[in-house]
Amino acid sequence: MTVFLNGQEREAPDGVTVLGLLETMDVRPGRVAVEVNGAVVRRADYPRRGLADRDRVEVVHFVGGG
Amino acid sequence: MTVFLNGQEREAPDGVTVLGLLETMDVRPGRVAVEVNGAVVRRADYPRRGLADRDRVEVVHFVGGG
Amino acid sequence: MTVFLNGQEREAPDGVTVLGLLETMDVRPGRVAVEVNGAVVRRADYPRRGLADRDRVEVVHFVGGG
Amino acid sequence: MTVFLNGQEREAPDGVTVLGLLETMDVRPGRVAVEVNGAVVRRADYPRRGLADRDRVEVVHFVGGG
Amino acid sequence: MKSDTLIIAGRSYSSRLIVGTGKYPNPDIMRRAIEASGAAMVTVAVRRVDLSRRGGDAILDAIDPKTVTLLPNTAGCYNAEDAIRTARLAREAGLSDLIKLEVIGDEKTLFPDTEGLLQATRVLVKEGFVVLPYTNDDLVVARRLRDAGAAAVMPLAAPIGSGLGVQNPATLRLILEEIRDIPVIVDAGVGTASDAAVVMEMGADGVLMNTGIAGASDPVKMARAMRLAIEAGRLAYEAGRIPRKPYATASSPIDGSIRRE
Amino acid sequence: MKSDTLIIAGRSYSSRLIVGTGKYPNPDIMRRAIEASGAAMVTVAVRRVDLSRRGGDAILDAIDPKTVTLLPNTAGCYNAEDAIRTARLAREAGLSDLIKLEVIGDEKTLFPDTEGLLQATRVLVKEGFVVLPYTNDDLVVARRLRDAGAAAVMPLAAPIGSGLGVQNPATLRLILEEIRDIPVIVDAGVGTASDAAVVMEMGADGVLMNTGIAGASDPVKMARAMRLAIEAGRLAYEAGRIPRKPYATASSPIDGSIRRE
Amino acid sequence: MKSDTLIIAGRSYSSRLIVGTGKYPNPDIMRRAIEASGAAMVTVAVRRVDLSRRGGDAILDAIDPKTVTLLPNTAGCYNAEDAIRTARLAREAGLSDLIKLEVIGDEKTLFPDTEGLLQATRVLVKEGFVVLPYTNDDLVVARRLRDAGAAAVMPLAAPIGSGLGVQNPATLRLILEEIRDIPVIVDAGVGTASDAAVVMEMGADGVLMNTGIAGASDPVKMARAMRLAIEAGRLAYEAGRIPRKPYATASSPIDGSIRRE
Amino acid sequence: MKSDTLIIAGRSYSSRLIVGTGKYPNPDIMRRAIEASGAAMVTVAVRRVDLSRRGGDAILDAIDPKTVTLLPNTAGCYNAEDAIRTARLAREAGLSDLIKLEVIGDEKTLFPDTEGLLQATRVLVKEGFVVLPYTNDDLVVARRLRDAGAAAVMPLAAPIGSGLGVQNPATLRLILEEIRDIPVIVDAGVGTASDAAVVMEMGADGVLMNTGIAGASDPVKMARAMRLAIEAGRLAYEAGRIPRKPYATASSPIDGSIRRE
Repeated sequence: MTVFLNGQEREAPDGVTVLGLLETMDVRPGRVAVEVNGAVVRRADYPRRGLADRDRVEVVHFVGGG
Repeated sequence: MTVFLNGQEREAPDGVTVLGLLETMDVRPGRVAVEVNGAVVRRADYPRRGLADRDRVEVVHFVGGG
Repeated sequence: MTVFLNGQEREAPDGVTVLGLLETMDVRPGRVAVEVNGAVVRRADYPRRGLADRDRVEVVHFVGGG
Repeated sequence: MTVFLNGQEREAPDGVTVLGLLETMDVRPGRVAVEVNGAVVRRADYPRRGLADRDRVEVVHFVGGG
Repeated sequence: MKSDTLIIAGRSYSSRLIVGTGKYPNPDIMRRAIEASGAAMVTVAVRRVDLSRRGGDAILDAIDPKTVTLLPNTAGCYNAEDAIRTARLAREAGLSDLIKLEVIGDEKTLFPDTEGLLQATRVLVKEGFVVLPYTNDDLVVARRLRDAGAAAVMPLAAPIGSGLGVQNPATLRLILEEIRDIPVIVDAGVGTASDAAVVMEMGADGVLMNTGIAGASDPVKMARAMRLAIEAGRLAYEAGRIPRKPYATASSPIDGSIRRE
Repeated sequence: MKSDTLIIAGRSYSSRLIVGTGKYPNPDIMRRAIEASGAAMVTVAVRRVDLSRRGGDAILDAIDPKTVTLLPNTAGCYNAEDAIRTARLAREAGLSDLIKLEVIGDEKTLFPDTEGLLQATRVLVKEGFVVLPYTNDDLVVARRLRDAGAAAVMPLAAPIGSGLGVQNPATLRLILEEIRDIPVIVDAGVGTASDAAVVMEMGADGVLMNTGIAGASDPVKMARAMRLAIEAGRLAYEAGRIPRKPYATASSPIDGSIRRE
Repeated sequence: MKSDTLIIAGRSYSSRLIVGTGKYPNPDIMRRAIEASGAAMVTVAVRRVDLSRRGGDAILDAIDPKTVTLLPNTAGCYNAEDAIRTARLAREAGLSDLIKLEVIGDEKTLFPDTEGLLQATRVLVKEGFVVLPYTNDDLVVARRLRDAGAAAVMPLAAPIGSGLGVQNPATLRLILEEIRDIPVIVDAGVGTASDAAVVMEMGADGVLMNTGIAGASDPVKMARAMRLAIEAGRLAYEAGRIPRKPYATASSPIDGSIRRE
Repeated sequence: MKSDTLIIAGRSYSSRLIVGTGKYPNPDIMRRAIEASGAAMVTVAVRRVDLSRRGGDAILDAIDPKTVTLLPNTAGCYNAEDAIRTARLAREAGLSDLIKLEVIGDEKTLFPDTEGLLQATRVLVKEGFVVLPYTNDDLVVARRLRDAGAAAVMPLAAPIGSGLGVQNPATLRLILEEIRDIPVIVDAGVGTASDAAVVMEMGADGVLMNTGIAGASDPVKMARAMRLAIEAGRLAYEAGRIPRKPYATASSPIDGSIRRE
């Protein structure tokens, strides 16, 4: 299936979870926040929140800013 | 009947028109604007616009201002 | 004889020295400076610098200032 | 003989007057002022004021300025 | 002369100065001050007829609406609804769709409530008014007023009646850079002639003032001063001033002066 | 009209604006700018006749000393002696005892050497000159120039040609408070119309400028702007401006406006 | 020491200075500058993880959230909706409900969109956020933000990164007079130490800055300068400055000096 | 630390702040304020011993000349002669050749008489004094003082005791650019901490003040504020501030923020 990850189209295994997606990205889950289709996903839900085809996923973290 | 003219309670003949009310006030109709219950009354309508008991009537004109 | 001490006329013993004058004023010599007729008298000279009639003597010290 | 005219060395006929010098320069006397050796020469004196060897002559006029 | 023409909603006015009619010592001084100001447009307020004092149409006795254009205001309105009602009454009392829109947000400073101002502007533009909103120096608000259909934006220089002159030239300049399709008229805070000149030199299209003239010791003379200052400021803007430099530049020639050797 | 009259050494001039004649793009623009400025007095510099370029009395071809009074300056002089010699030559070349006295103390800023200025003033006053000294904003020096017999004091607003406007209003105000028997003419640093108005509103008797006009993109238009600004500033000074207040004061009546109940 | 404590939403911070983490030459200089600044709270931005550059959690490697409080911002959001989404993500990524709320209305000036800001504040306060809104110097908006439940108001001194210092002291002063129950923290525009001191002397509760430190030639030294300036400004505010006077007052005694007779 | 060291005539002082000893509520507050200021040099005035009040050497009871250097002044002298006499007496009363030279030219403003100041400087330098002249912001005079052998120049920021802060940054900057071989110490007119920081950021070597501290509601707290402000200003000067820009520059990254599509 296809998800839109940070605005870019990506292939992902069917039924992958948020945690699964983060792992394929080499991202440490403890330092990011995730939004699926405009709604925040709580960190505790990453292992069980499954993604569907064409979901829009945003993975953000803190960077330097003023 | 009673009307509220510029915020003050006033006795007025039953069924008086806007024009009639202005005349009792010695006000020249050409230089004022009139609102009844929050809606402007066009000048041409003064002779035929009748007032009802407890109507709120505002009669305003131009004064010096910046 | 008469000396003008800080602008005021004063009686002083004939031939009094600067040191003598300071002593009559209860002034500690170590913290003042003295001018006689417009010329500074060095501290070491106080005991031997005699005054003459109508000499103008200024005795100054440090006060708070900006 | 030699005069220093506005800082430049110049040959001039022996005994030339200020007026004569101005004429050789094509300068209208009415619009200039002349100084010889640091002293102003009045306009009326131009015809009779003779110059001597090595005199320093300044001829000035008005120009635009603020 | 082009320098003096102010165009609002397609109509030309022969002066860049708009003056108020409040707070003059008496109607005669007001009339003479307006004349001396050269203003082609004057503001008036809308107020309840005073029923205890019969007659009293003083302002229209003193001002002939055939010679100057009346610009009614909504002064004293503290929310969009009151301002809208007042604007509608003003249109009925007057002769045109012009309205100087004020929605005030604070009693002490008379600063605008820009949320209410935008709201009222949107309503009144739809109703066909030529809306001239009194606003602050907020560029984002100015742009929204323009986009909402305002016929001009009228940022303040300083609080109404304060006489402080332009308090924030930087923000005013940003508005003047951005709003180019409708006039920017500086409204409020001008205290003296140079304040008006400064505003015009920045490229403002006009100035609206009341207290600066009416409250002067000699209002008629100050009115004339303001007229000249606005012309002077506009001409200077058009003439292109010299750049500012930290050091001097001689105005007389460097060479050829008399020096001891 | 009284507002426009400047009196120096007992003689009246019909304008409070004195303009320089340096740095114009060409003589025609200069002539038209002077006319547009309304100036009754113009400054000129004294320089050696250029022997290589025959003729070239341009300044007196462009300006008719019958219609405007010439005010020669000692620009370029860096000590009292040079300034005194230049003043004497100027008197001989010209028609009057007027001299704008400059003794410059620094090449980069053209700030005056006030020690030399006082010295030269004392000498020239004794020789019957009407001395108009270009000085800085030092109150103590201004008073000494006055006491030495100067016919006016001419403090700078900012460096010559800098266009910065009044850099220190406080010190200029002190001079204007103190020097009341002879004119105070602000000389140098005016960059645009409002700068001139500001100076006049502070109570200055006149303004002398050159670069602000000559260096503008359109000198003739700027000359007119300056003329109007000086009139405006003087009128505002005479009219008595409103006081500055930190808060607002309504210009429309407080009571009688339309409000929701 | 009381002078140094800033209280936001009931929690005390040991410094009145909040610093940003953007634009430093490198993480080491950032870390040393933050330390030199003494800040107890630092801002961070929320951005998409860069999928092409694995790792790269630089900011949390350089800053230990146990020693300083992180204040995430919504920089880059041009409408209420984006700001709200960003705030929610920030809360999830971070450890607290603190959010520095920015709703930008203009790209060139980064001035706030106050309509959107009010809207987002109302939503986020209901969701339990501690909202610190970046706003302009509009008193009416400041009051509404307070009334909407903001934990502080953070008016700008000047455009973000401009280094211009307080552009309109009068309007800032009005906000400081009016908003007394929650902190007023000046956010943006501080260019150098004295700018920060000026703000504190006016009675501001704190200052937030980024570019002023990060962009200095020596950020660590400037961080220390800012820390001292904020302490100095606060102490001066508390100490009660002398009144301004137009004339002098001697600091040494008038009488008893040596004078020629 | 180098930032804090002021060198005058080859001798190092551990603070860039010099404070006066006049006008404190009482000697104890003065002592504590001086301590809080960190000053290494304090000014004192020279006055006639009061013959009617025996004793009364208050100033030397309160200040220990072993811990701070005394800098006697010639305050109250209105001509070179009085100032020279006072300086000679001060040297005899004190322990060093240091003299803060004042020759006052005007009672209301206490502005210096620069002619007299130059004259007295020349005499005293020849007699071996370390002359620190209080002068105005006249670049030409500052250079002559330097050339006459002054150990520093001490231009005013504003009138003594006025608390107005730097009135003319442009002229002060010119002096700081020009006088590089001896210290420039700003003397007089500093009203609050930010005024001191501003001066130091311009590159001044030190600040001398009295009323700003002694006249504050809490002199000890203000003394500490001034100390920090001077350190802050100096550090900011050394750290190299960011340039001023008319528009904004984002401090958070432009890309990667959350946006509606």
